[in-house]
Amino acid sequence: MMAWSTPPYLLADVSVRRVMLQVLVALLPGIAAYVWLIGPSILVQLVIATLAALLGEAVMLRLRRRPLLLFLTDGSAIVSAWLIALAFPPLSPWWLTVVGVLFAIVIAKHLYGGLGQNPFNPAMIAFAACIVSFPALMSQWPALGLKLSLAEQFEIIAGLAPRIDAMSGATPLDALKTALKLGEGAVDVPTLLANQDVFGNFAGRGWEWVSVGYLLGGLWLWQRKIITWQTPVAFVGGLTLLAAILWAWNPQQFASPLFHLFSGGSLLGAFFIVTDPVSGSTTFRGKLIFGFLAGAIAYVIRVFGGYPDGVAFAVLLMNLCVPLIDMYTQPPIFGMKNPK
Amino acid sequence: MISRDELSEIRDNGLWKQNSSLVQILGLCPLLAVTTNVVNGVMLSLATIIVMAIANVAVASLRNLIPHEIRIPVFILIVAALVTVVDLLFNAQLHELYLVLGIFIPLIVTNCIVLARVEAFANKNPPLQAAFDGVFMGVGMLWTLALLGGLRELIGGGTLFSGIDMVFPGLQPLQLLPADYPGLLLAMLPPGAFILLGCLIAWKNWVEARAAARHSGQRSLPTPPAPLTDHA
Amino acid sequence: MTPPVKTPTAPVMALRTAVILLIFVIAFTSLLAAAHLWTRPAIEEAAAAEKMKLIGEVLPPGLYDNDLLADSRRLAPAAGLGLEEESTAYLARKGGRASALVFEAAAADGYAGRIRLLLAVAVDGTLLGVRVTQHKETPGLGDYIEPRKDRNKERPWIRQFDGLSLAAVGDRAWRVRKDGGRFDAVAGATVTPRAVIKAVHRALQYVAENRQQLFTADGAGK
Amino acid sequence: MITALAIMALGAIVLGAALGYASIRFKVEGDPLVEKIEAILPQTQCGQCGYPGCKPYAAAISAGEADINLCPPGGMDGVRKLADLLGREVKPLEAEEKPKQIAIIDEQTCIGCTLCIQACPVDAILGAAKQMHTIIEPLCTGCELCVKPCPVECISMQPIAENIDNWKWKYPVFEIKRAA
Amino acid sequence: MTHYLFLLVGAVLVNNVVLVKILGLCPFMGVSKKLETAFGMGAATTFVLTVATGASYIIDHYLLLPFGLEYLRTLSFIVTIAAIVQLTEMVIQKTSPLLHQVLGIYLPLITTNCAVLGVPLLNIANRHDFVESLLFGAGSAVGFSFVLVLFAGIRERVEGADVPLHFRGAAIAMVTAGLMSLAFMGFAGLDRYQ
Amino acid sequence: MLAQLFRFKGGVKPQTNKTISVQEPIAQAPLPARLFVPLHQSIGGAPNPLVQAGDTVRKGQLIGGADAWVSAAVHAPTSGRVLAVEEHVAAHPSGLPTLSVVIEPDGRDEWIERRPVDHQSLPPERVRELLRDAGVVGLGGAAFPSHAKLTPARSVAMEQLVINGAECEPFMTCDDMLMRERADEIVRGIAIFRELLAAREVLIGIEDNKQEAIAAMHEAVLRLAPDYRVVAVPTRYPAGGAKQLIRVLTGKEVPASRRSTELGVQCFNVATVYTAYRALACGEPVLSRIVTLTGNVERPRNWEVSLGTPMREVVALARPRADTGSFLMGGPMMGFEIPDLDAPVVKATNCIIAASPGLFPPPPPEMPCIRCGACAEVCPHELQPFELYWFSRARNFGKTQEYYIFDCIECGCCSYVCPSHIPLVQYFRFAKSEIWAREREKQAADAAKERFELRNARAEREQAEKAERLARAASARTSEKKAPPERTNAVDSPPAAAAGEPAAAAATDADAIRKAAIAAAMARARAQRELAQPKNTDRLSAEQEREIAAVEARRGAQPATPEATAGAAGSGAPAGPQRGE
Ligand SMILES: Cc1cc2nc3c(=O)[nH]c(=O)nc-3n(C[C@H](O)[C@H](O)[C@H](O)COP(=O)(O)O)c2cc1C
Ligand SMILES: Cc1cc2nc3c(=O)[nH]c(=O)nc-3n(C[C@H](O)[C@H](O)[C@H](O)COP(=O)(O)O)c2cc1C
Ligand SMILES: Cc1cc2nc3c(=O)[nH]c(=O)nc-3n(C[C@H](O)[C@H](O)[C@H](O)COP(=O)(O)O)c2cc1C
Ligand SMILES: Cc1cc2nc3c(=O)[nH]c(=O)nc-3n(C[C@H](O)[C@H](O)[C@H](O)CO)c2cc1C
Ligand code: SF4
Ligand code: SF4
Ligand code: SF4
Ligand code: SF4
Ligand code: FES
Repeated sequence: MMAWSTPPYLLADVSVRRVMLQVLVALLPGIAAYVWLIGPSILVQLVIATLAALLGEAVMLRLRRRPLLLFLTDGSAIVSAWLIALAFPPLSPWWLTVVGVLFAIVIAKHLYGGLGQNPFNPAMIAFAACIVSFPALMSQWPALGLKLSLAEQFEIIAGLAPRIDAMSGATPLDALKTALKLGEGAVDVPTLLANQDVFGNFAGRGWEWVSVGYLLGGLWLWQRKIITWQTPVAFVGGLTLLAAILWAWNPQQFASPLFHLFSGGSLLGAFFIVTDPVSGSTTFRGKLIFGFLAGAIAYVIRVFGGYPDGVAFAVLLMNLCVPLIDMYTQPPIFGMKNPK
Repeated sequence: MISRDELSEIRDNGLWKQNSSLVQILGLCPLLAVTTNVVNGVMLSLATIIVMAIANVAVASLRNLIPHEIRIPVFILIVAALVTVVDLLFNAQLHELYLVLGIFIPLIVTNCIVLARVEAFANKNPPLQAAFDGVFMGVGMLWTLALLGGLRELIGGGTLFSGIDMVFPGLQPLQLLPADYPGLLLAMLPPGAFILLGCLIAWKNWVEARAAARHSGQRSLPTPPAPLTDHA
Repeated sequence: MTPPVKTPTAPVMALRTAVILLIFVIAFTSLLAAAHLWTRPAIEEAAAAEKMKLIGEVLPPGLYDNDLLADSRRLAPAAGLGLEEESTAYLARKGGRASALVFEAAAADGYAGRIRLLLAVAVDGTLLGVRVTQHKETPGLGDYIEPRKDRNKERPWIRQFDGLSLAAVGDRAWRVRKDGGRFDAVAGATVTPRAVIKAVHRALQYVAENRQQLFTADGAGK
Repeated sequence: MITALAIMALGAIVLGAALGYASIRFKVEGDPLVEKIEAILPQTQCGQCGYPGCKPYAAAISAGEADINLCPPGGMDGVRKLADLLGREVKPLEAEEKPKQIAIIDEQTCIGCTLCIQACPVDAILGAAKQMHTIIEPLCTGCELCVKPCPVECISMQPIAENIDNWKWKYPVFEIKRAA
Repeated sequence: MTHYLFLLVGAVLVNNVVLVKILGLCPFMGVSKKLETAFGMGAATTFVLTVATGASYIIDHYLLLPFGLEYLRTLSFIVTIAAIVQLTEMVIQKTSPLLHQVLGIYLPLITTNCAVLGVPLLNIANRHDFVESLLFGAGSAVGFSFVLVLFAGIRERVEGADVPLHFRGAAIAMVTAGLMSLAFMGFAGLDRYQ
Repeated sequence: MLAQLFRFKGGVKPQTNKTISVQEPIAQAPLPARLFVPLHQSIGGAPNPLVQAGDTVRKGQLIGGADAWVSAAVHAPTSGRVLAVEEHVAAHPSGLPTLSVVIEPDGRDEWIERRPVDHQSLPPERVRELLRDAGVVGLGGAAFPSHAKLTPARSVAMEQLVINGAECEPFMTCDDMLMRERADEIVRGIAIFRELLAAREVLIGIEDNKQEAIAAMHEAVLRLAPDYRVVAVPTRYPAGGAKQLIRVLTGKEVPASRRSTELGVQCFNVATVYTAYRALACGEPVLSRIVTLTGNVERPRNWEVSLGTPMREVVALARPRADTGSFLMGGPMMGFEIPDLDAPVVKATNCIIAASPGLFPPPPPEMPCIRCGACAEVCPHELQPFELYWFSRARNFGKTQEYYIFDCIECGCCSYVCPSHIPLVQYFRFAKSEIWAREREKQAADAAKERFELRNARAEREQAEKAERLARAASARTSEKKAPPERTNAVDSPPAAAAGEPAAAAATDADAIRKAAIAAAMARARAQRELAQPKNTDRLSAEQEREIAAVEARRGAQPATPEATAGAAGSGAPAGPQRGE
């Protein structure tokens, strides 16, 4: 008798590993833009995160007595790790990245049984846990124009060099929010955007090009059928719709949809995070609901809430709803659409 | 009166086997809400122990006088009265702590474990047993609260016994981890409380499974709700 | 489970239950009332001590000899205080003469909502001390305004206000250093201190404007 | 003190009266839960649970007197369903779970004493006095109650043989190590 | 008007009773194994909590405060709540067996739900007026039901997951509740106009 | 003849590998030394054996009579002697035996008397009976007795008769060759079915990768029945599934819960039609079928094989290559591994594929589902296979039914595309058979409960009668004022009490018996528990886990092994016969 015993005996040439690999590849344009515009420190973070993820994965697999090699090489932990690294400030101390990654892999992923079984998006759990725990570190983004050599960046990450004040230049979103809050209505968005150096043509010098990189990668994933269009489109729709309404109502106090679309984690979220198949909705209508509400909540948190960006929390909040969404949006099956 | 066996059974149940927090999963609100440090947890537990022990005795003594239809309101009445007394005492003697514990002292009334013990034990047993049950259930709660509080404090800020000065004005908290430990704030917040309690429950399951594997004659491996045979 | 006695009619049952419940209620209410009477003095004392302790943090003990809690007065809501409701102020007297005022104020624009402050101002307009009594700032980030949480135990941030006055510090200096003022702040968390500084500044201005009324013996009435 | 007592007494009278009145006026009998529990029990009527048949056991569970893990024929599956219904924790079965069996009478040895017929709770045994008895296979629930009474020990329990009609597809299991 | 809206949103999401205020956890953990039961419990709690906040406001405002009997708060509130619960149960059982099937078995549990006493006490601590009290009560109850139902949905799904042995059951449920609570922290600050 | 085609959702396009086996025409396979004809070759009731060991039979002689309406007769494939009617391994994934007639051919191949009939002259019921007695069953794979599908629904007029020549399974070419070589017979056979169903329209669906077959059928239709339509359908697995083909040709969707006749459409395989034609027009029952022998063989080809021929001999005709590891019956998507080559060719054997690791690489290890949705994308029934999988795996069968597990046609598309290589179909089959088993158990439990209650009622009645008799006797006694005192002494009770007592005594008596029985049962249960326990608990949990895992693994590797629960439960007994090793 042969090794297999179940039909079908023909299998398409696909695998989880290849899926994850393609996601990693799709992240490359964004990473390239990141390195080009913000600095190579992100590469160090990516390496740290990857190593931490593999370590956490290996330890948990060992403890749970699951095949090590098979799951270490499936690439899912690396995808999570990269997304964490990209979501964290590039000059975070190394241990922050490690804590985040381990939290994601150990608690959010393996306590639920590992690959495919986690109800929450591990990367976003890591982000949320860290911004709640270390709000100061998590909102210290390098000021643009901060020219640091790779060695200096490395030293800061490793904790060898002191963290410098200039590093706490806020991200466009954070800066906008703080400015508006301080101004108490005296400041308006257009002048802000025009005057501060963080803000570029439409969303912040540099950051928008990173977003464009993510957009390209995402489109490629869609073309490769790794992701479907529903969630990203609905996410972007939810975000821009709210942004557009408020912007139209009061352009002095609310930034344009374009700004929101290209700042913060919007596009990384739209193409790589809300699309996480494991923790996201799976039905056609479910994906639309999931994406739309995630986008809307992200906007509300970012504009009215306590955190500079809302994508992570929005995704987690929608993760919570996934079982119910899926349950109530089951598509009609063959022959049940219009029962004659 | 009470036999040694009975006593040790009540003790084991209260402290470990039927531990309110780890096994019965009752009385969670104070368990999670006030355990930002050891001191809060211990003090609230002490209040609960007092209430539970006296309520148990009261109910066990009066159990034959209470008509079935209104037993719940009467039990609650008894518990609520005791809680209010404790509340007044805390207010008078440990005012600062009283402010910290906030509504969780009056909420001992609705602490499920109190009513659960009254219903399930005191209502069916004589006063002495009921008293022991109240005390040991309470101590079972105390050590879990203290443990959880300690963990949260330590992970969250690297200290232990913070707030001790509210109870013993002369004492100072311990700083266990180096002063530049950044502190995983999450542990002090509700999510950390939930997650750490989950880990404690898992720890207890693990201890039990190991004990069961060592002693023969008892199987306590929880039967898997879902198969995991696919990854041998 | 109920013993198989004959079931009584509803009114009888109602009466019976009511009586039994009544007995229990009376018994336990008496218990409570007794406990209440017994603990009341202690509780009032504790509450007063608590208040005094707080006041003691902003008001040096040498500045008064009256019973502050007895010498309280209500302040009307005022924008200068950042308060929309009435608040209580205590007038400190030394030898019968007003020496300082302890009062509440609030900053509406903290990072996460209102920050309530307790201030003590001497008759000459010098700030004796400021304490935060209530806030929702991010733990570990904005909460260094609370001396208990401040990592700088030597000289907690909030003590910077001690001894300042409108006269000594020009209007432009009531800002964090980053904005060109004289106050230090933790980098990356300047929203909170900005709010506190602004509130303190405004409160001092409020005191200056209403000096007359505030420090005269029975100014605003009790 | 007096006002306190008066107010609380007033409350007590109102609530007490309402409760007492309601407890008589709104009394209901019958327990649909027992039926739901009984529907889960396998109806083997074997008494292994310590109750004389499935219904009494169901009543005992419903009254909170019996644990849910006492019925071996129901197996872990049964325990799980009961736990689901009652919202209790799943517990391991109190006894070994056995594969389904039926009784077989050795026709050579049977003396036709009819004792087994009396023991069988579901009338699955056919025979008359002094004649060979047989078990009607489809009716036998495998409760084993007939085994003991037989004076010549001619009844044995045998696992139900697998055939094409009752054959089941197995739970797929893969050896991952092979690839890892 | 917006004030009420913020109060309501605050009670449902931002200061969710279960995940932020940490009240009512025992039913939250106990009755969330199945979606249906979660719906039932949610409905029953919503009813009782709303009635309880109203009743306790009246008791506090018209019976206790005028006579300076604040120390009887806990006692009178909880006894009233217990009686309401028991009455409701009896009435439902008789008049609507269907409703009783749905809600009945949860009603007795509600008496020991901290939220049912905690929310009225918070109402008093926050000096809510009658309408605010009711809104806060109803909002908290809806918040409770909302997270209960979501939690039940997730628990049903996690049921099928390959959770490490010792984490099965209550432990992983706790972790899940923790991660839910983490997600809910995202709402922080949304009620600051309150 | 352009028809408007519809689309069915989903489906996959695996490599078809069909050309290798269509190079040569259909050949007649030689008769083996022994034929093993299973009596049960179709869905439905098992036919009764009509012959005994020692009988001689002639070709076409009825050896198994249909047992019920849904059942089909079985015939001797050649003349010879019946050696035995015994259990023989079946062509079934379980490898379990089934009652079969063993025939030793005498080589003369002597026919019974064949009686061709003209179906037009007979009433439809008679035609259906004839088909049943000729053993005509669906040859498209399901082997459902065809006559049972030939009754039109009463309420709906029959609109379309769909003839399934799609043959979408890779490797398989038996229908293709049949259509190429015997198109005329097929078209004539269609006429029979059309008449029985009174169908308005006939649509013959053939996948567009079989141009020769399309041409042959087209030509035959033009000649014999120009109003039939031969339609080329796009090649996409499973276009040949009845419901998919109906959808493509007519636009109708038939859910699992409804019969296709209720929607005015019915579907038959081309080979079925062909055998029906032979049965009526030539009087020849179904004795053989076309089998594709392909895969890892030297000589792939279609053969006409007598039913009952052991697979071993059939396989030899194709000369399998040395590295062949096993053989599949059916196509690579839906077929199964033949557990034992002694199993005979049956009516459902359309194809035998020699499998080798090179041809069908063993599947990579199963990973957890990542909910990527690829499976749902390709499921032709628009199900959510990953949900079905999740719940099947958790053994939450109620939920699987909520997600329509019984609408799954087990086509295997979902498994084919799954990046986690999950044997989804296997999980679904597992769940389905568990649900069926539960259904059976539930019915048995209900019946047992009923019988138990009947018995109790009877016992009560008897007790009551007995008590009444006793009471009557006692009252008779008490009314007899001058009763002899010895008698009361003998029963040892004062006469006054006697009236009430016996009934109670009888009741307690019955109670006592019951209690004793229960007590005995409990004692036994306890004893068993004690017996079983030491075996179970002196083992470490880790070890136990590993052992269970090992057992499960063994079980998974050999679906043929009868359930080894005993082994898993730790009873220490050998885990049943290790068949198939
Ligand atoms: C605070 C506390 C901690 C405990 N820790 C452990 C422990 O680490 N390991 C252990 O086996 N039992 C522990 N126990 C359990 C008790 O020792 C208990 O008596 C023991 O589990 C009895 O079970 P056994 O009779 O089955 O051994 C602990 C009990 C308490 C109250
Ligand atoms: C989650 C979070 C919480 C924060 N909490 C506070 C806070 O409590 N107080 C504060 O001053 N800033 C807080 N900040 C930082 C502000 O958003 C802002 O970045 C900073 O105050 C302005 O930067 P600066 O101090 O360099 O001017 C927080 C930031 C985050 C992301
Ligand atoms: C996935 C799937 C694929 C099938 N493929 C074919 C096929 O290619 N050709 C065929 O005749 N029947 C095929 N069948 C069987 C048909 O569904 C259906 O049973 C048959 O066409 C009915 O005709 P019959 O009763 O004459 O066999 C397939 C069934 C399934 C479930
Ligand atoms: C399209 C796609 C998006 C993904 N997004 C995430 C993500 O946002 N966060 C994450 O931790 N893993 C992500 N993963 C990886 C993987 O699905 C994830 O680690 C699982 O949740 C682990 O069970 C993604 C994978 C794919 C294919
Ligand atoms: S053990 Fe199970 S099957 Fe046997 S009588 Fe009890 S409930 Fe019925
Ligand atoms: S025959 Fe025996 S084993 Fe079968 S049901 Fe009757 S008593 Fe039970
Ligand atoms: S194709 Fe496989 S991995 Fe993807 S959703 Fe379906 S079962 Fe899961
Ligand atoms: S096997 Fe079933 S679930 Fe899978 S694709 Fe085919 S019909 Fe759909
Ligand atoms: S302790 Fe709060 S609900 Fe149980």
